[in-house]
Amino acid sequence: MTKKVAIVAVAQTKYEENYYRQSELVYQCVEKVLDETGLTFEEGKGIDAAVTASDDFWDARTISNTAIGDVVGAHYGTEEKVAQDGAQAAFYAYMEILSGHSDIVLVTAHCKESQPVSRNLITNAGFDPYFQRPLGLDHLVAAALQARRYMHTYGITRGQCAKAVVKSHKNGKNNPYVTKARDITVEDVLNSKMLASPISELDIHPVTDGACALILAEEEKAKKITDNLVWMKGVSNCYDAFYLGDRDLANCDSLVSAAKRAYKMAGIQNPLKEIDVAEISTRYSYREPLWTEGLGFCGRGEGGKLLDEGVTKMGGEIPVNPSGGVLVGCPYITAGLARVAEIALQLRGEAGARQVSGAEIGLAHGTSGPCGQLHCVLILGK
Amino acid sequence: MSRKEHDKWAYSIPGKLALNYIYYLGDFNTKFFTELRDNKKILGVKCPKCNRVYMPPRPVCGRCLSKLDEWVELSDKGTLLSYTVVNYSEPYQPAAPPIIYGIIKLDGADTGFTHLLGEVDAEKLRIGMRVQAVFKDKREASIQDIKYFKPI
Amino acid sequence: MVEREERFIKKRAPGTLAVKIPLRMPVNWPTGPYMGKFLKEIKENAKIWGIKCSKCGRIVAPPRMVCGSCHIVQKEWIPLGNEGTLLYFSVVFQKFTDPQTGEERKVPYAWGVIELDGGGVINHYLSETEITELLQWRGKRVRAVFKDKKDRKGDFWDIKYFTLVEE
Amino acid sequence: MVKKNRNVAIVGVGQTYHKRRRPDVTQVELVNEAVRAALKDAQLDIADIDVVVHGNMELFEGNYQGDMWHVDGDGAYMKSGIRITTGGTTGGALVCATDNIVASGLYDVALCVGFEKMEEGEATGGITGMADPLWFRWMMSGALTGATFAERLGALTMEQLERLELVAAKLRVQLADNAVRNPYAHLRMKLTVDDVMNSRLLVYPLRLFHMCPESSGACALILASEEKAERITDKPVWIKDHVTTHLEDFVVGVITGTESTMRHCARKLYERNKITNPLKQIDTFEMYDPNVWWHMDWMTEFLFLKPGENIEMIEKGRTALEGDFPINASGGVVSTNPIGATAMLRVAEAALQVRGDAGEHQIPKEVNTAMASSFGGSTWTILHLLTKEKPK
Repeated sequence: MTKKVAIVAVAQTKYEENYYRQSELVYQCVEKVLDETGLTFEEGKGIDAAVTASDDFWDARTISNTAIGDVVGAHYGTEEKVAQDGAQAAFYAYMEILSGHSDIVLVTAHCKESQPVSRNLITNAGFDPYFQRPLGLDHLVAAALQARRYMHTYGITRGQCAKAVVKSHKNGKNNPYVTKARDITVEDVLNSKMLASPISELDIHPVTDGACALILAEEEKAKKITDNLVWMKGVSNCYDAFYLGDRDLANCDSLVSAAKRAYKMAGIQNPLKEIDVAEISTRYSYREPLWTEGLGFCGRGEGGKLLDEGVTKMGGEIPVNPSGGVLVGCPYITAGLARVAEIALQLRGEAGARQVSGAEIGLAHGTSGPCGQLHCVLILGK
Repeated sequence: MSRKEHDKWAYSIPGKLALNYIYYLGDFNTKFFTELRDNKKILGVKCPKCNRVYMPPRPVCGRCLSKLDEWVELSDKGTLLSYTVVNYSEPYQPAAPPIIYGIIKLDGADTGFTHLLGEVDAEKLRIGMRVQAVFKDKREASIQDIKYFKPI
Repeated sequence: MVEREERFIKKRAPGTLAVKIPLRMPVNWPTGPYMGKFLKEIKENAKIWGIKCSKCGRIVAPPRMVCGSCHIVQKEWIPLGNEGTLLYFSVVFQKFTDPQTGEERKVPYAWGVIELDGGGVINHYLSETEITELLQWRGKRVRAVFKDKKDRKGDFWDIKYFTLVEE
Repeated sequence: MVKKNRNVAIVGVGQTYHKRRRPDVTQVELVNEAVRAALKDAQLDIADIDVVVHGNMELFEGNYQGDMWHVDGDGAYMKSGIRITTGGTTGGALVCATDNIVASGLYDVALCVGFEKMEEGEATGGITGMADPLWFRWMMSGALTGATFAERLGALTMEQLERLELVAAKLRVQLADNAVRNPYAHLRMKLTVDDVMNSRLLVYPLRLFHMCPESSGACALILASEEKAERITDKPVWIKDHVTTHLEDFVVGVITGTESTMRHCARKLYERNKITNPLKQIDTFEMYDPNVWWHMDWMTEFLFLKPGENIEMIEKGRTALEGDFPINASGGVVSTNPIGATAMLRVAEAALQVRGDAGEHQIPKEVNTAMASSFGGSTWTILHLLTKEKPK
């Protein structure tokens, strides 16, 4: 592959609950990345195309991207919508540039979790209508079943998972986009209201609204925009089986597979050593140890130990979620793209108080589906 | 518009998204659900290529895309692979909380399937415990024709 | 629609089985500052405002944050007045489930595209549903009829409909 | 000017028989039928596929992220994949995305599948859901709208209007004749001008037979890189170019008077591919025509016709199957409309015409270049240009 693609600008909104409309949220980000790069939507002179991530259920709107057309340059412009996690949109935008069809692509993702009265109402519709949906399953139930299976298989404790929550809140305090970070302890997590055992209230990401945008550009054009480039080094994704009992939920084979392919593309042999910082989508606390296993930061079943030993904390060998991550609030859909944006900030050295010093290679991860049925892994480098 | 404008003017209007859906079972699923309704039989399906017996049964093997039609009668007994006690309430749930869900691997199947657990003390639940299906008296060709699984 | 499907199932009975799952998702629609101001002005002052793009001059009601073609943030609020000219209309006869309520929407109903005196174009219901009558309305003056102030809630229905201005 | 990283060809085409109801299968099986047909057409096994691209409209069947469930039908298990949904254009956007994915060099053989099981949801309610919930959603009645024609019709005399209604009916009869020859089409019945003229009024001036049906069906395509394509088939259909033109959310009455996305999109495609006379340089056109009024209207927009030329072309039968510029030899969207698959069916049917494999509805004249359009969202347009000759 000859062509190289870089991230030239990123922007995020605050992650909070508010009364902004979807397009207004997205525009807050679009305005920032356009200002920063000096690009416009004028045909042939700036942004060639937009890839947006949103979902008809979350927006309660058929063809949810019609609502944001005016702010992403859809006025006689090209726009495509990825109806999955935002990391998938970054992945697709990257391929769109490699294809030669576009040189500069705007990527956005948005979601307002505060719009539906309950998030579970939406995720319940994610199950097949014959065998699972009538039983009242939703993402939270599925996550609890996975958490139990995982913790049982490898002897991971709730206390270990709670450490991921505490770490997220601690890191989140350094992130100006986070509004829900608190001083909490492992005991606070363990004593919070049990919703679906073994998952209690603080094990779950809080309700927030938010959007994220970034601009991807091919090498030559990217270099004209900024000197501080973040390159796409390796990308892949992978689907897993759908039914919860089709696989052993204690493992995440599709993540293993997606990560392997992305590492191969980026020329990474030892992720723990070679990757300096990771932002991963952990909607529930048990997912931090589980996903870090899948990503090969440690062996199977060793994710808890990784947290115990502080390998993934700030200053550790591979800080995971210096931004606080999804556990301190980052909505569905936006979550994956925000992970990419955070890694870009880290590699640009613009992450402020949450900066991992000297970060040169970073990993961003996004996931869709009740128990990680689809994982997307992106390796970025300076 | 600034944050001030947001705080001054913006609010929310209660509404809903309401649409009706109807999902046909299809000939394949119809076989499973009518056997369940009429004979209290739980059928799995075997993939001749992957040599796996699937529960829930499915007309196509997701791994090799083979058409599946080799029905296998499964036991109404199985092993619990995972479980959770749900303490929150949503309109789509089949019962008031606490609701216990489990993933159950029926004897004769290679995959687990999700269902409810009943007649069990939440404290006594453990992975690996043996459970058995309890059928409803009045069955309507629905997954809820199995009332729940109870410990043996 | 579901009733129609039920008849279909009966006809195909006993072979055709189906699972019916109605979606009833309560939501809190955010207005944002633009729609919020637009609706509050109707609620409190019975006044329709639009927003004008400072570059292309296009006036939009209900307002948007950004002009889609010029891509600049909109700032200039324009009073549009409560009367205007009916440009086109549409009469709906087909029954269907209203996704806003889950109930069947009452038909026939008519809505129009109205160019308000202040320059903007707005869509709303019309008080008349007879096509022959409405064909006479086209190009004529129409005015907004508001709900009584005490009944206004800050939503679409604060304007009841537009009706012909009697000459 | 677009310089594609590498050439991409359609090497497999699959579709289901489209019907109002398919209670005999679930969504997964429906998707699988098309996937299976495409694999068979390409003589490939699912193991040969590197990446799966999935699309439909979530609120038509009420499944949140249905690609998770459909893994069992589309074969994405342990493969890469993505899900693209853009309303009516979904099928077209899927082909664009899949073309980009293969052209990128990251994946060699890709499968895309679009489907809709319209019988499981409510089309009109579902489409109404695309409007602003705080305003236009209270008025919108799905795709059943008369306002868009009203402007054009407003300027007409009663006499002209009567002629137009007659031409609309004639066009519908012509498309029905095509659909009868397409075994996969949904509405396969001979119609007469009287049938159309006397059908039920939906939204003035739109009548029942002017409008597309609600279908259940799926379509799948397999795309491959140049190297692989030439090994897989001796009849690759090359995707020479595609253009997507969107427009912001419509406010009826505001955007009228500006250039249509159809014209804008076509202009861009023609400029990029040196097409100066579309009627001569393109052999057939598969148009996404949700109703015959738009079909007539958009002919002018897409093909840069002179005023009245569209009517004349239809009256003279030039767009019929045997005509010199056949449009919708498949019967078009007014005959078949499983929304998430509809736009992909346009590309699929155009590809079959280029291959010469359309069977009974194969155009008698030679087809070297075909164009396919997608329509959706707030008047969005996608155009695909397919060729028999490998692009340089």
